[in-house]
Amino acid sequence: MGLTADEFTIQFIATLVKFAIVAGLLLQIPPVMVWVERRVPAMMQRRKGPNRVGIFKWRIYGLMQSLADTIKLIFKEEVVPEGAQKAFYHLAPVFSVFPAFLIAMAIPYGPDIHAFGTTIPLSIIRVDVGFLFIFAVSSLAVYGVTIAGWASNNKYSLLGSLRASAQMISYEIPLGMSLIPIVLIYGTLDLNKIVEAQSHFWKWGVFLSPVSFLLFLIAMFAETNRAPFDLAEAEGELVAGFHTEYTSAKFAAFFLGEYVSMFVLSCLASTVFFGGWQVPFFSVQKLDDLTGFIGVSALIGHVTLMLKATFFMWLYIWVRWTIPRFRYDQLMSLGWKYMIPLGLVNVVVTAVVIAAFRFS
Amino acid sequence: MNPYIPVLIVLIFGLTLGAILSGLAAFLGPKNPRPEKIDPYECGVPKVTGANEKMSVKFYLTAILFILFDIETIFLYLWAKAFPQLGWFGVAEVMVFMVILVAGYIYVVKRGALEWD
Amino acid sequence: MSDFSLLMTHGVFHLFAALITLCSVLVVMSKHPVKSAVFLVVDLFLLAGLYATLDSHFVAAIQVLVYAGAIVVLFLFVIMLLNLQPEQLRGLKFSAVEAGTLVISLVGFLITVVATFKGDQTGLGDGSLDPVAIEAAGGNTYVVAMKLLTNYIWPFELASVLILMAIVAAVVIAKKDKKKTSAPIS
Amino acid sequence: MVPVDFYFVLACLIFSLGLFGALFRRNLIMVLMSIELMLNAVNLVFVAAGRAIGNVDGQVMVLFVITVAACEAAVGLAMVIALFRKYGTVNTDILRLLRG
Repeated sequence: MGLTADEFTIQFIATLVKFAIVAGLLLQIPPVMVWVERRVPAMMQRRKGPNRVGIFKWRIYGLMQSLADTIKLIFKEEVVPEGAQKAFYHLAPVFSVFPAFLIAMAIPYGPDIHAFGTTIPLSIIRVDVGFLFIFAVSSLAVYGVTIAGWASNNKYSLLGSLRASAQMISYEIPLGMSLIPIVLIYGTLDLNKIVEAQSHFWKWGVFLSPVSFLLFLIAMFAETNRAPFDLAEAEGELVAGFHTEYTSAKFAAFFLGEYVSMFVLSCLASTVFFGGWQVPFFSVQKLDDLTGFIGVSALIGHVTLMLKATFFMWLYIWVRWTIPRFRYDQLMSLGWKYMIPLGLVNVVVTAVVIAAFRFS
Repeated sequence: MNPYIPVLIVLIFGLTLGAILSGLAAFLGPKNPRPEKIDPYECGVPKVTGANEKMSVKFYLTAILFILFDIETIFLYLWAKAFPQLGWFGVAEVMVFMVILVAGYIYVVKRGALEWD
Repeated sequence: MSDFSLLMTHGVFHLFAALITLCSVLVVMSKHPVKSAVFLVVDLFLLAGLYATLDSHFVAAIQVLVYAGAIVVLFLFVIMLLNLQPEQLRGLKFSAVEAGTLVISLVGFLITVVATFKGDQTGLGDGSLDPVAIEAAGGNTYVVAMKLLTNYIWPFELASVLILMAIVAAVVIAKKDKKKTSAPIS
Repeated sequence: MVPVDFYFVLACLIFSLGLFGALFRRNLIMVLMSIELMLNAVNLVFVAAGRAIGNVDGQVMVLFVITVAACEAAVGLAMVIALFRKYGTVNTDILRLLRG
C-alpha cells in the first residue's frame, strides 16, 4: 500500500535479511542455553560442570558439549510407542515449534533504520494489533503440548500435558492483564512505539507500573513451564511430562520451542518494562548522526536489547536453582485467586490515577 | 508492503522447520523396535491400565473459566486503546462491565470451583 | 492497483477459500473427534488470515486468540476428559425436519452461487473501507474500540451479563458436589 | 479487490457444511463444533459486508458473535459433561431413546 515498486523490493529484501539474521540467532539459543543450564548450576553448587568436550585441544569451557549433544540427539533411534496416534504423534512437534518462531519475529530488535530512501523497522512482523499478535499466536502453543501428551498413549504423558496446558491457559490471563496498564500508560499497542516512549530512564515501564512487572514476571515463568512452576515435567512424579515418549529430533523440537519462547518472553519483558533497545541516559537514535554511519544505532540498540534479554534468561536459571517447586493446587490458586484479582485492581488503579491526572 | 507478507514467510519457515525436525528421525538413526522398547514408558513397570483414564473435571472447569476471562481481557484491551479519548466516561463504562464480571468471579470462588483438592 | 497485485489478491483469496472449504469438510466428516478439532483449528487460523486480507486486523487477532486458542482447547479437553472413541458414521438417514432444513440450506446456497455468477450481484461496493483513512484515524484496533465503546455501549454491557450468566451456568452444571466426588487422579 | 459476493458464497458454503454436520453427526461434541463453524460463516459475512458498506460495525458485531460463541461453547460443553456423567454417552440417538 502506498509503496513504489522500488521501495517494495527494498522492504522485501530487508525482510528476508532480517528474518535470516533473527532465525539464525534463534536457532543458536537452545544449544547455548543447554550449556548455560549445566554450567551455571555447577557454578552455584561449586562443581565443574561439563568442561571436557572441545575442538582439538581448545576446550573453551566445554561449550562444544552442546554441539556433541545435538549431533547425538539427531542420530538417535526414534522410538514410537505402541498404540500411539501416529499422525498426531508426528504433528505435535510442528505445533510446538512454529508459534515460537512466529512470535519471535514481532519483537522490535532495534531502532528503525533510515536508509535507501525508506524506513526499515527492525521488527519483522509489525501489524496493527501490536503485541496482541504475540498473545494470539502464543496461545496456539497449547496444542503442541496437549496433542503430544494425548497421542503418546502414556498416562504420565497425558497427565503431564493436561497439567501443562491447564497451567498455560490459566496464566495467559494474568499475562494479558499485566500489560493492560502499559497500554493505558503509553496509549499504544505497538511495541516499537512503547520503546520510543521509554526514552527517558524514569519512564521505563518497571517504574511506572511495578505491579504489572511483578505479575508479568510470575506469569512469564508459568507460561514457559519453568521452575518453580515446572509441574508438567516434575521429574520425580511424571517422568518427563508430555514429552516422555519423544526421542531424537522430535525431543529436540520441543526443546527448541521451549527455549525460543523463553527468549521471546525475556525480550518482551525487556521491551515493555526495561526500555527495549534504549540505553539509559543516552539517546541511541542520535548515534547515526554522531558517527556518520547508518546502522550504528541499530547495532547498539540491538546489543542493548540482547543484554537485557540475557539478564532474564539468567534469571530463569537463577530462579530454577533457588526456589523449590510449587504444588499444583498452590500453582492454580496463585494464578486464579491472587494474580487475577491483583491484575484487575492494578488495571483499575492505573486507569483512575491516569484519568485523575489527565482529565481532572 | 502488506504487513502479513512477513507473517506468511515466517509461518512457512516455522512449519518447514517443525516438519524437518519431526521427519528427520525417520531418515537418520537406527531402527530396531522391540516389544519392550516400544512399550509406553512407565519406569519399567508393566502397564496396568490404558492411558486414557478419565481425567479430573477440574481441568475442564479451568478451561471454561479461561475462555470467559479471556474475552473479558480482550474487551479491556479495546478500552485501554480508546482510553485517552474516552476519559472518565470510558472508565465508568468499564467499571460497570468489571463489577458485573467480578460478581461472577466471586461466585466461582465461593462455590469452590477453583479449589484443587 | 496494478494487474499483478489484483492477481495476487484474487489468488490469495481463492487459495484460502479452497483450503477453508477443504478443512470444513474434514471437520464435519472426520471420524475421530480429535481430528475434527485439529482441522477446526486450522480452519479458524485460515479464516483469521482471510480477515487479515480484509484489513480487519483486530478481528483476525481475536479470532486466533479466542477461537483457536481458547474455545477449541476447551473442545479438546472435553474430548480427552470423556475419552471419546471414533464414531461410527451412520448412513444418510434424516428425519423429515432435518432433510427439509438441509434442502433449504442447499437451495439457498445454490441461489447465492447462481446470483453471483449470473452477474446479478448485490450491488455493494468492493472495499470502500479505505485502509489509508483508517490508518490516519488511529488504526483498525482504535477505530473498532471507539465504535464499540460509544455506539455499542448497551451491547457491550450486556455482553458482560452474558459472560456472567455463562460462568454461573457452567459452574452449576459441571461442578460435582463435594460428597459425590470420587478421588480425582490429579 | 475481491468482490464481496465471493465472500458470501464462501460463507454460505461453510454455513451449509456446518448445518450438515450439526444434523448428520450423532456425537454431541461434533454437533457443537459444527455450530462453531456456522457462527464463523456468519462472522465472515459480517466482516466482508461491513467492509463493502464502508464501516467497522461489522467488525464490532464479530466481537459480540465471538462472545456468544464462547458462552455457547462453555455452557454447551458443560451440559455435554453433565449428560455424559448421567447416561455415559454423548450419542444423540441413544440420548433420544433415554428421554423417556
